[in-house]
Amino acid sequence: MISYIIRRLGGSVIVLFGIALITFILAYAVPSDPARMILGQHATLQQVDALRKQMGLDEPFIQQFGNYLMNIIHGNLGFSFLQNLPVATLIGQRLPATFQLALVAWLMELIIGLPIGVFMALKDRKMTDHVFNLVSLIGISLPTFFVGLELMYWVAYRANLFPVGGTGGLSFVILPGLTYGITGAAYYSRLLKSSMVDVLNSDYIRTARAKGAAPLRVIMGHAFRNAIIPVITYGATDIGALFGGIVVIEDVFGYSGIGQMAVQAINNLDTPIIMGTVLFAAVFVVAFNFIVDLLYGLIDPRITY
Amino acid sequence: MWRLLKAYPLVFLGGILVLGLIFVAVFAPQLQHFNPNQQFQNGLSAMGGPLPPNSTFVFGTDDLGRDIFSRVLFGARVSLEVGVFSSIISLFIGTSLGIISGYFGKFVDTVIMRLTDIMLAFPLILFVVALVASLGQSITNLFIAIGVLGWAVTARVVRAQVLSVKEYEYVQAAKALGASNWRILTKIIFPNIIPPVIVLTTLSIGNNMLLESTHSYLGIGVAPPNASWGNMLAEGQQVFQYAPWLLYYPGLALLLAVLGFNLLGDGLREAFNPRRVR
Amino acid sequence: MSTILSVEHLTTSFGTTSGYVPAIDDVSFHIDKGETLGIVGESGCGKSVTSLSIMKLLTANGKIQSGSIQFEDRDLVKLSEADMRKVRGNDIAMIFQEPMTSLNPVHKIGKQITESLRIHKGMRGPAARARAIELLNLVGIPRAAEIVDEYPHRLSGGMRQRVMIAIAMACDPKLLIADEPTTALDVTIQAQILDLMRKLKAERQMAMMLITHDLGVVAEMCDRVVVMYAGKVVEQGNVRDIFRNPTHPYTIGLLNSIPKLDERKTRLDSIPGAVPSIENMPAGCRFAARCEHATQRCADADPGLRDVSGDHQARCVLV
Amino acid sequence: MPLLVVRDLKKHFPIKRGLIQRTVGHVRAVDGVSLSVDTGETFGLVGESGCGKSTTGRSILRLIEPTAGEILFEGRDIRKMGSAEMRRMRRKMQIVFQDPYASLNPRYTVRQVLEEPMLIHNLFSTAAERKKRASQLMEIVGLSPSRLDRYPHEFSGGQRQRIGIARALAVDPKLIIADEPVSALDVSVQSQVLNLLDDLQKELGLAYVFIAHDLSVVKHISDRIGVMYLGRMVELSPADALYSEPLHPYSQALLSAVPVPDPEAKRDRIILQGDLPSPSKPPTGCPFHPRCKDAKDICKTVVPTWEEIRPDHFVACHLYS
Amino acid sequence: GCSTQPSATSQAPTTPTAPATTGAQPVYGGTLNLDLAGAFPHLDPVKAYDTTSYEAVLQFYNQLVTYQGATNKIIPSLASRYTISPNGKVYTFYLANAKFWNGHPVTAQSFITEFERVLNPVNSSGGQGFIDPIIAGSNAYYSGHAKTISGLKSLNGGKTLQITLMQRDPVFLYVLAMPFFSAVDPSYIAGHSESYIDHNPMGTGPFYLASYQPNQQWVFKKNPHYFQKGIPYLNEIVFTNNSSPSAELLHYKQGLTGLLGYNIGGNGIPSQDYLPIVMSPTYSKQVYKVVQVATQYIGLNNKVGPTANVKVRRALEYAINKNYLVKVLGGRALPANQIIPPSMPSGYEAKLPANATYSYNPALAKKLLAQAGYPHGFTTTIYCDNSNPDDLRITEAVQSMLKAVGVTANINQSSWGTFLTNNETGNQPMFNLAWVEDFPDPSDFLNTLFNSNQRPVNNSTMYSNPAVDKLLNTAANMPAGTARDNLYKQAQNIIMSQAAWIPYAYPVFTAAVQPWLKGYYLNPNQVDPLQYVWIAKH
Ligand SMILES: Nc1ncnc2c1ncn2[C@@H]1O[C@H](COP(=O)(O)OP(=O)(O)OP(=O)(O)O)[C@@H](O)[C@H]1O
Ligand SMILES: Nc1ncnc2c1ncn2[C@@H]1O[C@H](COP(=O)(O)OP(=O)(O)OP(=O)(O)O)[C@@H](O)[C@H]1O
Ligand SMILES: [Mg+2]
Ligand SMILES: [Mg+2]
Repeated sequence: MISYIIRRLGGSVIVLFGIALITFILAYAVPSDPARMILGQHATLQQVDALRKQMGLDEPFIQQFGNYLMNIIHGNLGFSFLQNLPVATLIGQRLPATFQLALVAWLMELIIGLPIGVFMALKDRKMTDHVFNLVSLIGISLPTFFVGLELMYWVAYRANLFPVGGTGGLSFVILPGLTYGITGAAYYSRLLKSSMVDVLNSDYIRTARAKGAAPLRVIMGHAFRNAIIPVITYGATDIGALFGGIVVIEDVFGYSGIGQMAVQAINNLDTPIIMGTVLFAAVFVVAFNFIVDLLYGLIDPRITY
Repeated sequence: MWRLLKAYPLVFLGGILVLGLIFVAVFAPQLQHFNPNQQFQNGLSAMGGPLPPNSTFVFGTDDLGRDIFSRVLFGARVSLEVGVFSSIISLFIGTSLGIISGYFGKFVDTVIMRLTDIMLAFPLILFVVALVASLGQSITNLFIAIGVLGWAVTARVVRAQVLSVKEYEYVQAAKALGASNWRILTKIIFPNIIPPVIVLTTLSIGNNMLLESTHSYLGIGVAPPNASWGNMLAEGQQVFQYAPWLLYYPGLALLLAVLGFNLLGDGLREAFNPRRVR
Repeated sequence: MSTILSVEHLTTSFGTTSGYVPAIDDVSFHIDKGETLGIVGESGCGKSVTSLSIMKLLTANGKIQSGSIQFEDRDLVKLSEADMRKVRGNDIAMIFQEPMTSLNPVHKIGKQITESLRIHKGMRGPAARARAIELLNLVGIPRAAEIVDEYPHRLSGGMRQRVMIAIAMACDPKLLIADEPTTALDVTIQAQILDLMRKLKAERQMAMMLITHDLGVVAEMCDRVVVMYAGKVVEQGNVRDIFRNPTHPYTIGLLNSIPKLDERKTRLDSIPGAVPSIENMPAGCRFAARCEHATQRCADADPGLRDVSGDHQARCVLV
Repeated sequence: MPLLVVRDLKKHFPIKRGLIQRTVGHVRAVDGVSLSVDTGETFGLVGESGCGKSTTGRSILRLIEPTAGEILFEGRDIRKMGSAEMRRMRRKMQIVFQDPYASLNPRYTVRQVLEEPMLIHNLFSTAAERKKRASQLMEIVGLSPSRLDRYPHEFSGGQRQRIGIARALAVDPKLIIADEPVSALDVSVQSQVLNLLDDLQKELGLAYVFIAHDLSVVKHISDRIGVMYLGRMVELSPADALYSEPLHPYSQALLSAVPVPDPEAKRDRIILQGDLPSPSKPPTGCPFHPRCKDAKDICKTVVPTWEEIRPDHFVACHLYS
Repeated sequence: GCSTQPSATSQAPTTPTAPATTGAQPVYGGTLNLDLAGAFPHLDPVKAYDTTSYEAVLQFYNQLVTYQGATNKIIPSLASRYTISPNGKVYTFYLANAKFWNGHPVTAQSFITEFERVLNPVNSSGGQGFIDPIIAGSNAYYSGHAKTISGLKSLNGGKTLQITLMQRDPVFLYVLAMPFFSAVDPSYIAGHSESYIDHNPMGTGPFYLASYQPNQQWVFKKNPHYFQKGIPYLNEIVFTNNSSPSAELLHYKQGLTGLLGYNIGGNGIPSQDYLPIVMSPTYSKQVYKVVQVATQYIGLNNKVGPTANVKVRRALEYAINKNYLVKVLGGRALPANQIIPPSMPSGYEAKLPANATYSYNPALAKKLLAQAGYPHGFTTTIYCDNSNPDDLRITEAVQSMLKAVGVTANINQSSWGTFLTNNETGNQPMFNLAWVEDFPDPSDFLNTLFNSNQRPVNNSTMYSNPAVDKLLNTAANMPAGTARDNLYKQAQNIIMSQAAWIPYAYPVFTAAVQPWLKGYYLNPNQVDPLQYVWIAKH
């Protein structure tokens, strides 16, 4: 177990190094001068040059990358050009909001997706199945921002059920979370359905039924825990997508989380923030995958480390 | 085949939608009412706002006085192009790496799988944005970015498939008969990975069309003035509260197209599923 | 001796693309208290379908089309699903062919053994656990107190099949249906399991329906035998009669095609051809196409089960 | 000179762990197996599941690369052959698999299946010749050539097994390794295939290594039999001798466990306790000692040697030394 | 006057002159909720150089002088009065009796510290160029040769501040009204780090920062000891981060927020919200407008590419339909015909000479292009940035007009930072940009953008004309007045006749103000006057 964790951590470090390298190369290739960006349109060339020197932008690539890595190791993700704060601080400030939203969004996916998946599995190959299939595919096929805007207008503004946008307590995350849930739930329901169908056809389900177990007991007690395993695998990779999706959702709802900051940073090419959020998101995904792997051990006793 | 259609009528729907999309994309110049990029003075209201659907502009105009109907037609081209080309790129990279990884294994496998880990850990949207920002905004760069980043899933699926096919006894049999690696790869392994790859590609075409719209929304989609459904939606969302037609027509078009690919991919998945069709 | 289970004219069909096709057709047999009935036949002849029909555990596309299954004083075919659940695992228990996949991989052994106790006897907590350990001891599992807390994947195939038997034994069933319980096991392990089953049956006066395609197993374990071919019972009777005096050409062919340890023959007898598929069954005797004695008469009409002697019947015009 | 001689064959699968796939142990799937097969002879290999029968068979063909040992085919060590030479050698040694469903490519017609070996080895220059040979092969294995253009799924298990045999015959081999060719078949069909193998041997002078776990089948078809346990050969003798006088306690137990299809037969069964141990940590000494009723102290520590107790009858057991 | 009334749907925006006092008595108290697009980038006056930061900095800090109401007129602020020596070089400010929130008094040193901070290279202040090399000794201080700024003197025990300039500077008071030159507490500055100060202001202003949740909420509370008696009226202003224009509009419609002002779009009402507001009978009545002192233009490269040819540039002037562009902007602009906007107090030409006047005439444009040697047009690139969705729309419209005269222009849209980086190379063939005043004087346009010594950074069209340079250099040090104005007019006429730019619009600031929010006005140079607004009982 311990050695497994150490091995995984080793792998994660390699992954993160790769990500840091790629982001750095990208940022390096971006045709934009941070010094000019900080100083703005009206600054003189002399000022800009002075700042470039001060920021070490005239050093060779390897040296800059080395500095960047050293800084990362010390927990320093750089300094935002436009917000005059360390990127780590900025991410830290917005982390709770994003975390809250991510959690709700993910739960929404599950709350919508899993029951539909179970239902579809029980009605395998019937008319209702086609209908659910179609509906869930429509969910998958909708752009997130489209759903978000429509929900914002109809549910929040017209029906006045939730705050229209902005950041705050739980009521502010329901609608953005729901947006993500609607567009993402279908993946879960479809996955759960197919794994559930497989499980329901398996021998041990027949064993359970031969014991006289009632359908509910068979599904919840025997089938669900087995069927959920591939769903969890997907859930782990979905976290990467979740982060990407949240970027858009936060922007649509004016929710001040890391995603919104990333979008603004992208529009302004505030590269330290872009790099910082990418790296942070990667750490998040890697960490989450790690947790999921450990979780497997709890759900599926066949897995040992 | 007929049985499949009967069991999965939705595949039909998917096929029709995809064919419709291809038709519109190919014949856009013949179907257009106006030049899609032309800005009409009479296409804007007195206030400077877009016009709702009317007899001249059947889908209305956008906020630059352009004919939405014609733009939706041409948008089909761009969206399809982005979807197809980016999928082909990721298909190519993913399949090659997946085969290499799965068939040769060992060190190469470890390296490639680490690489897919890296790709999967990236928040794709941010990454495409960064890539396009550094390459410059153009449709080519967009599908390169989406394609180059989207291969990881394909690679994993292909690798898994290769690994399982490799263990089939008929592969062992071919080996026992003295078939070369190359023969086994091309004659046995490759035909076996085609079905899942076709399914994945079909699904990813739809997905990439959606991604394009998201990137347009974030301002790094297809370069103006050319219309894609994505950038039309992105423009439309700015004014949707008073000019919803800007959102609804391209939105509906995109929905139908992506739905078409998803239904088709889904149907093909069932068709190729050995458990179902025996 | 009184009959515990009596299957009469049972026909079970499956919905396929070409409509409902009977997998077993007009099957009748009975099992007496404390008796072991063997059902033999080639793959696909309907052995499992028969047993699943009795348990009413057919998949969604299968249904019992006619006939009755009299268990003690009830007709299982007419029983509601809720009442049927009270029978399953309680009065009739079943063990399956695949010990590797028949146990739920995510639940501990103990939990799986006690589940039917919870369902039928409301037994839980330490009492149930004690009972589970007792059952494990009964089926000859060493270190039972530890094994209750193990997951199935830690056990070998033989151990798992023992666990399956323990599960079946949990509620002291009156009838045990064992569907090829040893086919997936090695001979040495098979010997262990068969030994165990024989012992348990003797101790508990339990009736048993043993499905197998291995005539050796039948010879060792059963009191009476039903031979099935292509969804029909082709011969049934006392185990001695069947082996001493096989009557149906299929039974004869079957017996002659097994290589035997104690004789050195250069050439085996074999039945030519293959079993017809359930979608296109011949109208008359289903074995006619492979039978060396077949005449036009055989192809025209099913001869029906005919008495050979006492309780020995065969479905053949030669009788 | 025997056609095939295997000396001290070993195959250890590494158990790999971790980032750099470090080897943390080995599965000793085959751990020192020696045997020989003469032209036209059938050598039977029996043993319980997981004892290394298939691994032995595949190692002989170099489908998996053996860890150690010599494999002499017609006097030449095939482990020393280069890939081109090995490819040519493969014409002479073929394999038939257990699973009739998995061993045929579902995408190929039977014709393609049968012509593939001819194409690989450039056996015929024209399509017509290949076609003729394919029909001929179908007839040899008792199938109608008219069904050449069907797909494998349109055949029954026994018929598929015949196609598998026909494929092996396509290159005119001298030796066929049959890895449980009848285990998946019903008795009535099983006897058809066994008879076919018998006939082919007589007609074509083939040698077989016949792998099975069913003693009665092995005994029926084999001239000599090797009994494997946990990666090792524990007994090797002519078929009749093994049945009439098994020497190794394991062979005795194995024989006694076979159900006899006779309700009145007398049975004095040796029921072995416990299961087969894992080949990744085999017991010390004699691998069978934890289950052996006659185990002595020496069995726990010293590996018994391979000795010829009777003429042509080998055994590895302390009871006989 | 009545000009601060919401202008109805009239096309021509009015220029407001005085704060609205519209009869009704101001009411004290209440909380004003406002949406804020993103966060305040800076709260330190040294660093604040954008409208969003100004919104806060102007509530937290005061300068020596400020603009009066909605006008361009400079009036005293923290200086209760000031004098200027006859040679225009020595300014003497007599400071009002004001205190920082921490109770420390405002002294001459409060300003000297701030000037030093602006000139300190470490702070990279955008204000440096406005006083260096203007104030005596500024450059010596900036380059580290002097420990103090010789031109700044604290007199009269700190109650008087004397500033000596190197030369006469007619725009210096405007400069002093910029937030860069606010009073700061020297001891507070000495005691805290730069980044702390940037997030924890300590000023004299009408509101202080009571609390903030990073990136979410900023609560401004009334300064009860504000040196100007009687204001502010509001108890509290709460800014909530909300960057979604759609949500901002809906919040306003729900009455949750008091106004859609500077803090949201940086330009007033966000462009995507503007049409929904003016098209609604209810909300259109709540719109305020003022013409900015700013000009939007298409820059044409005067040095490289086809546009280096003056004939080509003149041809292109005829190709652009400015009325259509104003329409694309939804009417939030006036069509432009020259560089200086009409909202500039001086320098605007009511009637340009014929050779500097262009009207929309694509046929003529084509003819001129043919004459210039491009009968089939040419291919070029227009650069624009993505900070405002209007930029792309305008550029697309220009692209289509250029297409109509045979010129194929590809659009290169990039982030603001990238755009500027490209822009300052002086190699962009064409670009869409706006110049917004730092202060209302023609020198801020003509000298900054067309003097050849400003190439390539501000003068990024690479315009270079010795005659113009001479006019601009002469005017720079002249006393304000007609003579000086005339020099600027002459310079502009030459520049326009050479078609260095295609000025196409003078942008209009817009704000939507709830009917219950009173006292609001728009000053073209400043931001929302939150200290003057009050909430009427409703
Ligand atoms: N769910 C099902 N749907 C359709 N046909 C079925 C189904 N289950 C069984 N059958 C068919 O019914 C027939 C009898 O099957 P059954 O499983 O009873 O055979 P069996 O005698 O148990 O064979 P085996 O020895 O292989 O277990 C077969 O032809 C089979 O194809
Ligand atoms: N590729 C492999 N990697 C690791 N271990 C293997 C591999 N192949 C086989 N083994 C192990 O080697 C041992 C012998 O396997 P093998 O397949 O030779 O047994 P067998 O006697 O053929 O069994 P069966 O009767 O089940 O076919 C088993 O424990 C198996 O798990
Ligand atoms: Mg069965
Ligand atoms: Mg094997």
